[in-house]
Amino acid sequence: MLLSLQTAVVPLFTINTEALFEETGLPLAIMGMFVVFSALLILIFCVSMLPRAMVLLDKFMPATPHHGAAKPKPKPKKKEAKAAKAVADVGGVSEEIAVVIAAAVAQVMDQPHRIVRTRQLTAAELAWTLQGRIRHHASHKLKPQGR
Amino acid sequence: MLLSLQTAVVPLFTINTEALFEETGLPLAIMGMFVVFSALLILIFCVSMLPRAMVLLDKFMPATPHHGAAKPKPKPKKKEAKAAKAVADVGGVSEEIAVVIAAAVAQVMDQPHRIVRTRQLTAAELAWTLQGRIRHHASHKLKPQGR
Amino acid sequence: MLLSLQTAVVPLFTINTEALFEETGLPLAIMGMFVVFSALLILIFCVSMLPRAMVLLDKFMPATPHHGAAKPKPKPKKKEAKAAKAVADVGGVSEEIAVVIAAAVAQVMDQPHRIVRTRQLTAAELAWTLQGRIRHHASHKLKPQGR
Amino acid sequence: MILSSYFLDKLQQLLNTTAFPNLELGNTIMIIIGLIFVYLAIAKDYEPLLLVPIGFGIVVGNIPAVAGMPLSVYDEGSVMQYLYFGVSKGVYPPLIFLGIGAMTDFSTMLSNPKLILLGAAAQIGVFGTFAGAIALGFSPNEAGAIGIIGGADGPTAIFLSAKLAPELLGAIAVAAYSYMALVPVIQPPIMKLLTTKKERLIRMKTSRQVSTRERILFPIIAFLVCTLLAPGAIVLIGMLFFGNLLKECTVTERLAVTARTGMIDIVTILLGFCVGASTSAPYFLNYNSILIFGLGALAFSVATAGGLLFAKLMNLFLTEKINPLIGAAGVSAVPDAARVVQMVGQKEDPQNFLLMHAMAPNVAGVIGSAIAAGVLWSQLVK
Amino acid sequence: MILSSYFLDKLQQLLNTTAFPNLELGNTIMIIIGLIFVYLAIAKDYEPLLLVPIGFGIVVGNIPAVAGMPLSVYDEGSVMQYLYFGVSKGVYPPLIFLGIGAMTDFSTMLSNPKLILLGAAAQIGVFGTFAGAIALGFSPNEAGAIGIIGGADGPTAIFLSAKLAPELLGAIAVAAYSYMALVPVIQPPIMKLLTTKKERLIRMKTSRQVSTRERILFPIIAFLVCTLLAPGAIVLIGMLFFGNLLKECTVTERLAVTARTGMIDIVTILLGFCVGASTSAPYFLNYNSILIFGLGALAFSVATAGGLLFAKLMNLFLTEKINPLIGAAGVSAVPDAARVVQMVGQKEDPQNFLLMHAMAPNVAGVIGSAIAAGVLWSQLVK
Amino acid sequence: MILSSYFLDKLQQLLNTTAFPNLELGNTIMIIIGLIFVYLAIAKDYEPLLLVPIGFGIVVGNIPAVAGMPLSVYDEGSVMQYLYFGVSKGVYPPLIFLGIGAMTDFSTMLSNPKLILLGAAAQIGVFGTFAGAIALGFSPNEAGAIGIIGGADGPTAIFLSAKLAPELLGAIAVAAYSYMALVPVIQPPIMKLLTTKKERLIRMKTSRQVSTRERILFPIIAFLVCTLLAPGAIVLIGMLFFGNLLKECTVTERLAVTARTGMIDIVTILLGFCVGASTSAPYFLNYNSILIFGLGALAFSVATAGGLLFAKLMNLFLTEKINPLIGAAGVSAVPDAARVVQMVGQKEDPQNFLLMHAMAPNVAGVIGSAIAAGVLWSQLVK
Ligand code: NA
Ligand code: NA
Ligand code: NA
Repeated sequence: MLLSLQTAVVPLFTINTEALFEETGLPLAIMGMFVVFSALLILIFCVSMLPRAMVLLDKFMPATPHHGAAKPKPKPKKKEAKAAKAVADVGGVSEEIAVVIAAAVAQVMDQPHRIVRTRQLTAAELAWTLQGRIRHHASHKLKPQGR
Repeated sequence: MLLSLQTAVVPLFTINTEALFEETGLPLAIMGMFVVFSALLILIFCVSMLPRAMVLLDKFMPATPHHGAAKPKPKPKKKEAKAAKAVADVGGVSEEIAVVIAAAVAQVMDQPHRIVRTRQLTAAELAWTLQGRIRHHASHKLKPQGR
Repeated sequence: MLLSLQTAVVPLFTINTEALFEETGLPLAIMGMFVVFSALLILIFCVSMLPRAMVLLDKFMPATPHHGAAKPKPKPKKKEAKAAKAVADVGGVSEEIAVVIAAAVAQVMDQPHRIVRTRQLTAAELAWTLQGRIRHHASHKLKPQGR
Repeated sequence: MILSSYFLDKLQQLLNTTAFPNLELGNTIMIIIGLIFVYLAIAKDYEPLLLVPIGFGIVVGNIPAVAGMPLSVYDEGSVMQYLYFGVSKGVYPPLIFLGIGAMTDFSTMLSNPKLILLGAAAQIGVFGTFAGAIALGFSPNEAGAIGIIGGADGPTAIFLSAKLAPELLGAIAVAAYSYMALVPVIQPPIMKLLTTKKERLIRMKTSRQVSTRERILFPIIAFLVCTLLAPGAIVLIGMLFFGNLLKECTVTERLAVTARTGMIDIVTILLGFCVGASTSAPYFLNYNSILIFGLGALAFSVATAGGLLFAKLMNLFLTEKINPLIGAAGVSAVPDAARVVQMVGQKEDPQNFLLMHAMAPNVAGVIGSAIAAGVLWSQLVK
Repeated sequence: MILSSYFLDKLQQLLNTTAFPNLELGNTIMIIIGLIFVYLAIAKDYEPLLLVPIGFGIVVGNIPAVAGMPLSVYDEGSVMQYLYFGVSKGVYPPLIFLGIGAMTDFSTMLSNPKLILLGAAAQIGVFGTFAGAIALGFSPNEAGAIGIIGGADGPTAIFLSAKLAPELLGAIAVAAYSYMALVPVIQPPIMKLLTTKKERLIRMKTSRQVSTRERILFPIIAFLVCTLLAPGAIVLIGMLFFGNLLKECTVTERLAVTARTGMIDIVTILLGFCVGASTSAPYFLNYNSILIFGLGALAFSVATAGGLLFAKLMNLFLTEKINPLIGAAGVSAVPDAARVVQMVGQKEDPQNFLLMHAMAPNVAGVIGSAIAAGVLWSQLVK
Repeated sequence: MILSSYFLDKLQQLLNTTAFPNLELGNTIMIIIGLIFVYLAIAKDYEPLLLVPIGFGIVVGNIPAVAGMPLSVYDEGSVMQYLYFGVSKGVYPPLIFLGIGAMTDFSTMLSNPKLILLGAAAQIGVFGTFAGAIALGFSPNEAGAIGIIGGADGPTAIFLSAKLAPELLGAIAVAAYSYMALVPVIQPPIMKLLTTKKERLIRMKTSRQVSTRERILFPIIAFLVCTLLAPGAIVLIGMLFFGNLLKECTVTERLAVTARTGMIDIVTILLGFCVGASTSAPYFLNYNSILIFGLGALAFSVATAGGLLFAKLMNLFLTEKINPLIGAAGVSAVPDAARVVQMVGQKEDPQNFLLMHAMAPNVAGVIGSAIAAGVLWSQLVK
């Protein structure tokens, strides 16, 4: 079946209805839509159940703060304490910088200002498996000279 | 032709003049210099024409600020306005940090100080395709708790 | 030799003592421990010698500050000098930021505060081979407009 | 006399070392197309992270080859072929999905799960185009690869065409990315045509907070559901939810950061450049490519309409109506389609913030088209 | 009638496209194991950077394959196989060692070199397990690969099993990483059993400052010593000390930073995910894997005991006693083993800071097991 | 008796597992050379980002091989060979050029285009050395690879020798990088010899501002000009200007940042290390290497002189004289050659800032030698 205006003219494109009704034509298309809808419907069901599952989960396994996030940090000293407070959830910015920024904020603004998007700065800074050690050393060791 | 002091001594190196005058010898070397000079001369011509082309271009297609750079940001509020001014072209530093730094600057220095090299901090921070959304969310959504 | 309780029961595992005494059994294990200990003993010896070697080395080849670290920077001007002082060993943070942070610190704190952990910020920022040039340009060139 | 003929000879030989003797009209056309891509990316800000690499890649890929030198992505042993390996074997797309997973926030989808259906409905664009391509005489494999353009998802399209119809990869990838970039141009008229003003004014309720635990569980559950039903999608879906788990699980932050910055950037640069460079005129400028671009336009339109109309259908049953505009975001094209929804909605009511709601069908559309790709692949691969 | 049978037929066909018909008990078990890994990583913070990728990889690797589709790490031409290439050819482990070198500070080891011996003593775990595996009937090559679990060093274990016994790689890698994650569970009882309270109370003197020059010279000297004696260790040891030189030499900071951030992150993601995905039930769930897990537990215990007892042996000759607890850190498992030492020590005396001292045998253990791997490889490879 | 002979036997066997029996004088010499490289990099700050990896690589590559173990870059299936793949197939150099493009600022060149000629003139170093190598009996292909040392551009040298003379790659790469590092030693005497004090005192006018648009257009125009005339340079030049476009086009900043940080760092580490490791004494220590080092010294001197003298030639026609010293920067060796110009100029007049002006021929030299490499490759490859 050709979509031609005149027999002499080469048609711009031809419609091949036979192939359309073969197994790999419309039936596959319909089956595909069916699978996509099935999968996403089941997903909707699961996601809808999530809040209820959470209620159950919270009952039997209360959410405790994660190790990584909740490791108690050494108490900040005297005067800087207030500045440090505002920085408490900075996540991992090297403390000195955090203190500096927080102090600057404390100077300039009237109400405490929460710095929320600084985590990225440190991801690169903390060494992988040794992070615990580095953090420890920083407080105990004298800075290596000559570097 | 040998560069030898004595016939009995093995020469340190031999000069092969024949190979030098073959197609892949001096002729290729000269041709190479010719191509390098031609290419760079044409490049010089093009570069010299650039300023004039720019004049034409500016006439028919005036330089508008680019989308990415010029997306109008929500107006800064009252008091912070001046500080924000100094930060206008920060590029992409998370706004909170920019405000803090700018405020600190405003405190300390008498004339406005332009912070010019802070862009890198954010390139890593802004999520690829979702950047628009994150920026939006930051102002609308409550922070997710427990993170 | 089988570790079986009864001949009818399939043994949980069998101990093959023959293989154990072949070349690739216990002899290899002993040899392995021997090599590990030898290598690390020699390493201990070398490491123990290091401090003495250092004394010799310092005598004949005194440790000079490295080029990269010690390149004399252009003298900071008048008023900013004090702020810049505190930043002297920042390592490579773009100078503007360093000045800003240092200035903020100077405002807020009574004694000079040394910023020690900012190096990472710049590693990404300084262009590889062109770093020298960029540093130079920063002081000489007008900022490119429209960026 | 002899000298002058010698020099003429040399000059001829010199000219033969340049690209000019082999420069054909097709190459010139493609170079201009590449430059237009770069222009659109820079001046109009259309998906610049993809159009700049692809556009420059098109220019590079159409500098005519020198006989005997392995330069193009199709030449055995050329550097470009090694870099193209990640495209031709389908390795880059899953890595990009890893990064996308590590930057995608599924919260809005979790807080309003029924919007996921819009992402399913938009896949009519995939299967409709597939049927259309079959009808136009493409082989089933080729039709599958062409249909996936309707998924509006570059990496998925590249992945599936690498598996089903490598010879069409260049055209399909360029079509998919072009139309993704043109979403702000293609979608608004369809959106206005198929919705009433009243519908466009519907405001949606802000959605509930989603807890950390839910966000950690979601990628795992979603992965199991999707791949048990459509195991062909395992590589794309697996990487997507792996990346998302890295992001949400709070203890692998540094891996998630690298996945969504350095890693995805490197792969994006190489993928875009290689896809562009594969559009060498002799391979690209042919009747099939024109058909593919036509079908691609159809695919985007059908997908947009599918999402919109399904939203209207859902409204027949819902008491709390949804704004049908957000159905258009079901085509994926994250996040441009969602931005277009916001834009069109704000034109009617400047105080109507649809972006956040549109993100739900938007990311669901990504999952939907990955599943569609899995189904097509598993049914068509022999 | 015909229609209903047609639909039944279709439904059957549809079901066949899902993963359910091929889902076997083994896969389900492995998926649950994978989820437990992810749970332990997130909830208990056990080596999350490795257990999350491995755990999710296990889940992905056990979604049953579809006949004829190249999906798993074992299928020729699949994306997963290309990513697994870095595991199967042993390319990823040296790159991880490069990053580890670029983040490791050998100062404490340099300031107290005799503690290096503890890292040597702990290798009894490797060679003891090797002998045990031989006795249980494993071939020498397999026994070598199994023994290296006692090195408590994931990359080393993967590297050696890729070279000696690729068919056991999945089990060995998972065992090695599992026990590394479980170090805080496995070690403390052994440590308490083998030491007296008096020994656990020993405080150690703070060690001397190490100069920059020493830290620059160390990686070079250590590399030469180790590889001249055990040239089989050249790739791992070479990369470790190359990374450390980049870190310490003060003039290549930017390379060291990339090696210990972007580069190691990318490799960690891919390595963990691929190792997990290689544990497809048919390859993994067998008698050998159970034996390997049993031998692995033995290996960690023997290594811990070896380090502890050797410390006690050393104390017989030393005037300035060392706390034998730090011997347990000789097993590598950086830095968890050192943290466990600190924890156990602090339980007896809250003011006793052993962590810094424990880092010396800890990093020496890494060098020790790389040498052990080199010896095993060079003796067993034909 | 028997026991003692058994132990002697064991000891002998043990010794055979070490590297000592195979350690030859050549290896020892190369190890010392490698250590000298590391020393120069650290103590003298000579191109440390390259000399540290190369130097340590030389040490690693000269630990003698163990029979039957695939360890070196030349052994089939070794890890080192997989990493070396990027060198031997020429994949790393274009990736480095991508990063260089993303960090190079062509502004000074754009504001004073005539200085580009100095970068062209310095290529006499390439072609002069090529002719010299031909005269010394090297085959044309080898001579081409040797000549490119005169380009003073490591990646270009590696790329071209990988294509034309892989067997000389190690020597050529090491020569190129050595002399690049030694630029502050090689150039000043030549510069003083060939210029008068009066010339060295010439001050140059500060150049005009270059607009963003010009900087965006430049990489596209320059790419077309260079590759249409020398299509063999397409991979290097293409990547260089692609990286520069990413940098300048303002909308792909994140890609440019990754290209000039994480990506180039990873490739630099691997390239340097592998190039070093390929200098195993049996392959490296021979008469050809000595000739190559001699020709390399010649190449750098001729290139320097070429740039200087051409600047003096240009001054004959210019009213606004240029300081001929900046001609020496035409050899590439970015940015060391430009720094040397600054240094030599300042010795005469401490207030004369030539660095910025010297950057123009400096980056033009990179383009020039990439074109030269393209010409040599296209003419010599069969
Ligand atoms: Na989609
Ligand atoms: Na160990
Ligand atoms: Na050059």
